[in-house]
Amino acid sequence: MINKTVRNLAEAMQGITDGATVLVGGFGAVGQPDALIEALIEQGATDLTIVANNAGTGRTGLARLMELGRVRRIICSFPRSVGSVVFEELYKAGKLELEIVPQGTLAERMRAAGAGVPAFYTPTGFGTLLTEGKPTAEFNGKPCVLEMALPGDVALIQAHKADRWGNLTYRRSGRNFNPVMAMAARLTIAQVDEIEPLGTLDPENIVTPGIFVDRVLRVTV
Amino acid sequence: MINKTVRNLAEAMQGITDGATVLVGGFGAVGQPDALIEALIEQGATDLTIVANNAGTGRTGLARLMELGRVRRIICSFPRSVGSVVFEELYKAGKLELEIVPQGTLAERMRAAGAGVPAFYTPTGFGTLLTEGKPTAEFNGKPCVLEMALPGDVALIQAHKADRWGNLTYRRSGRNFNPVMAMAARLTIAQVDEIEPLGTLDPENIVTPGIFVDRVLRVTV
Amino acid sequence: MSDSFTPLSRKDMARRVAQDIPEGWYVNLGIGIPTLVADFVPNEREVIFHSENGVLGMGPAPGPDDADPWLINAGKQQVTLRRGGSYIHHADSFAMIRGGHLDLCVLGAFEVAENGDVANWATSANDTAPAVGGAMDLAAGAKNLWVVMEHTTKDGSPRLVAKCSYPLTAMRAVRRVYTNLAVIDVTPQGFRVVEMAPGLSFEALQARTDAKLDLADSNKDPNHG
Amino acid sequence: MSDSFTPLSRKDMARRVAQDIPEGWYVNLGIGIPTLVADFVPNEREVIFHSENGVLGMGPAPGPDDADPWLINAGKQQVTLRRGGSYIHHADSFAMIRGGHLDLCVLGAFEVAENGDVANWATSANDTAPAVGGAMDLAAGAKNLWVVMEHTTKDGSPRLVAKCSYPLTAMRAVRRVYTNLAVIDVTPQGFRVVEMAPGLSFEALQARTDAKLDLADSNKDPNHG
Repeated sequence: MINKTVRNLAEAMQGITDGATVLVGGFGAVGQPDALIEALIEQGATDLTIVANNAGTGRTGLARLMELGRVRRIICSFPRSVGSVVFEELYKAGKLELEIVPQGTLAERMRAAGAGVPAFYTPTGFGTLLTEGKPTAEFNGKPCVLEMALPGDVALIQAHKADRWGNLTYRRSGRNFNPVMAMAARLTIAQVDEIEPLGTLDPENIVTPGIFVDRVLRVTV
Repeated sequence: MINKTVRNLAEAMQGITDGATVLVGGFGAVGQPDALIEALIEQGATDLTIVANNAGTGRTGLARLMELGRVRRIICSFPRSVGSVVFEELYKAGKLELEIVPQGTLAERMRAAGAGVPAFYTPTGFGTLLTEGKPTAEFNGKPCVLEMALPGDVALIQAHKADRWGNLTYRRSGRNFNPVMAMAARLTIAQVDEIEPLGTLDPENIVTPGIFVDRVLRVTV
Repeated sequence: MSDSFTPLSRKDMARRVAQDIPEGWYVNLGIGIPTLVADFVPNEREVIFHSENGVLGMGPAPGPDDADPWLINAGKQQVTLRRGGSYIHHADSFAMIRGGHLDLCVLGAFEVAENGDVANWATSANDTAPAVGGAMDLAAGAKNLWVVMEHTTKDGSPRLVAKCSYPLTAMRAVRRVYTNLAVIDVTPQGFRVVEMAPGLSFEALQARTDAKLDLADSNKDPNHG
Repeated sequence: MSDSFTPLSRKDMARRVAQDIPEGWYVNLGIGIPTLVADFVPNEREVIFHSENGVLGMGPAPGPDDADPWLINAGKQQVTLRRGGSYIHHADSFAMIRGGHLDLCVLGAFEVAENGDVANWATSANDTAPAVGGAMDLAAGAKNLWVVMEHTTKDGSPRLVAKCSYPLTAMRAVRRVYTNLAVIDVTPQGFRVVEMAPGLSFEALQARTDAKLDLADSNKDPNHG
C-alpha cells in the first residue's frame, strides 16, 4: 500500500543534505510551510540554496535559517521587504549570495524544471540588469533572453488537504508557488491541514496530483 | 455586464477568417467540440491550418472540413488512425500539408504560446525525422531541440460547465487539449453542456479561468 | 502663463485612471497609487482585477466579518473575491501576464522615457539588492502598460525624461502616463499631452518635464493658444 | 542444443513485465501488449497507471454498469479511475512524462538497438504520414523505458539489432526488452540476457538476434554450459 504520510517532522526531513537546493513555497505568510522550515532549522543541513519569493522577515523561519549561517545563496524576486533585517545584514556583510529573478521568470523556471524543459526564451527582463550576460534571440521582432530551468533537490510546500497518495488541494491564494515547486523538486514534502481517506478528494479538483509529492505531514496549527 | 455567452452557432463563428490557424480540442471523440466544427463548416472560412491531435475520422466533422478543401495544412500528432480515410486520400493526392508533432511537444508548444514563451528546448524528438533541421543545444549532457510556440487565431473547445465570465470546468478525460488550446488562441470559443449563474462554479475548481475564453455557447446533445 | 493650477491628489490620479478602464478588461494594479484605482471603478462596471499571487476577479478589502487570512493580494493586503473569480497557481498566474492575456497593467514608476522605457524597481545600479517582484513580467507582458506617478520628484526633478537614468524595468513598454499634472501618451514621436490639470499651461508642464512634449490635436485649442 | 522451447504468448509477456513493476511506481503503458500489463498487476500491489490524455490512477475496463464515455485511455478504450486518481489537461499530463516523473514507460517497438535506440512509430522513412502520438515524449521522458515485443518479425528477421533500420523514436533510451523469447537488459556494453524462455539455448537466442548478446552472470550456469 502506498503511504506517503510521515509521522513527524524529523521523518519529513530525512535525507536533506548539505548543499541542497531547497524550494520554499508561500507568498508572504500565505501558503508558507512554517513547520517544515522550523524542522529544516532543527535538521541541520547547511550550505543551502534557498529559492523562495521573499528572503524572510523578522528573526524566525527563513530569516532564522539564514541567521544561523546555513544559507549560502538565495534566489528570489523580492528580497528586500518590511522586516527583511537578517537578509539585509548578511547581504551587506557579504555572507549571502543573491540572485534576483523576475517573479514570473522564477515561477516559469521552476515549471520548466518540472515539465522537462531545460531552457526557454522570454521577453521578460530583456535589456535590464537582471539578464545581463544571458543569451538573447529575437522572435517575431521581440527581443528575448534565454532562461534556464530551476530544479530543486527538495521542495517544502504547504497545502490544505492531502491523501496517502500525496494528492493535494489548496486554500484560496495559498496555492501561489506551492504547486509549481512540487513539480520542480526531486523530493517534495508537503505540510497540510488535513489528511483525508483515499478517494475522498474529488478527482476533478485535485490541484497537485500525488506524482509530484513524496511526503505528507499533517500539521495542526 | 460582461456576458460571453452567445446565442447561436453563427454568432459563435463570427470573425473567423480565411487563412486562420484553428486549434481544435478533443482526444478521439472525448472533449471534441463537434457542434463548433459543424458550424465552422457552415461558416465558410477556408485555407485553414488545423491543429488537433488527430486528422479526423469518417466523413463528418474535421474530415468533412478537409474533404471540402477548406484545410490547407494540418498540424497533429496522430494523423493516421482507424477511419482517417479523408486525410489519407487528400494527403496522398498532395492536397494537404502535414506537420507531425510529438503529442507532448504539441501540447507544450501551445502552452508556450499561451504563457508568452516564444521558444523552448526539449529532448523529445532529438535525433529523429520529426526534428530534422531544428536548432539543437545540449543541457546537462542531454541533446535538445528548439521548438517554437504554436499560437492559434481561434480555438474551438469543449467544456462541461461555464458561466457568463467564460469560466470553465471539464468532465473526466474531457480536458485533454481543451484548457491548453484555450490559453493559446486569440479567440477562444467554447461549446459547453451547461451555463450556470455567475458565482455558482467553485472558484477553487475552475480549470480554465474566463480570461482565456471569449465566447461560450450551450449546446444540447 | 499662469501658475494658479491645481495638481491632482493621489486619489484624484487613481480616479482619473479608473475613468479610462472599460468594462470587461482584465487588469493588474501595482502597489501604491495603482492599488487605489480599483476603488474608483464603480461596481456595476465589471472590470476583472488580477493579482499575480494567483487571484483573478479580486474584490475590495474585506469587512470585519468576511476577512480571510488565506486571501491576499500581491501587496500582501487582505482582499475579497468577486463572484466569478478564481484561484490559480503562480505559473498559471504569470502565464496570464506573460502570455499577453491582461488588457492592462497599471504600475508606479520612478521614471518613464519618451521611447516608453520604464524604470520602477531600483533607484540605482549600485542598489545591489532591489526587489523586482513581478514588475518586469507585467511591464513586458500586458497588452497595455500605463504608469501613474507624480510628475516630478519631491525636489522637483522631472520623472518624464528623454532617457531613463535608473535601471530599466522594461524597454519601450509604456503606452500612457498619468501624473498629478497631466495625462500623456507615449507615441512613436514621443510624449503627447492628452490632458492637463486645470489651470496648468503647456509651458508650465514642459518646464517640469525633461523630454520634449507635444500637444494632442484635440488639446491644442482649449488649453493652449 | 535443443530446439524444444516454449515462446511466451502475448499474455505471458505482459505477465512477465508486470512481475517486475514494484508497488508505488507511476507507469505509462503503450498500445498493444503493453496495455495488457495492467491486467497482471494484482490489485493489492498499488501501481499508478498514467494515460497521456490526462488520467492518473487509471483502473481496468469498466463493467456494463460503470462505463462512462468521458473516461478513455490513450488507446481510446473506456477505462475506470481508481480511488486516489485524478484528471489533468494535456500540458500537465505531458509535464509528468517529459519532466521525468514517470518511473516507467512500457512501449511496443519495431526494433531496439544495442545502444538503446528504439524505433516504434514509422516503418520506413518513406512512410510520409506515420502517427507518432506520445511515443517520442514517453521514450525521452520516463525514468525507465522498457520495450515489450516479439523477438523477431513474422518472417523471422531479428528486432534486436546492432543498428535500427527504421526511423528512430528516441536515441539511447531503452533500459530493458521483454520478448517472447527472453528478457534482455540494455547495458553500456550492449544487450545482456537476463532470462530465457524455458528450453531455449543461448545459441538459439543469439541466432535469432542481430546484435551480439551477452549472458548476465547469474544466468550463465543454469541455462548455458
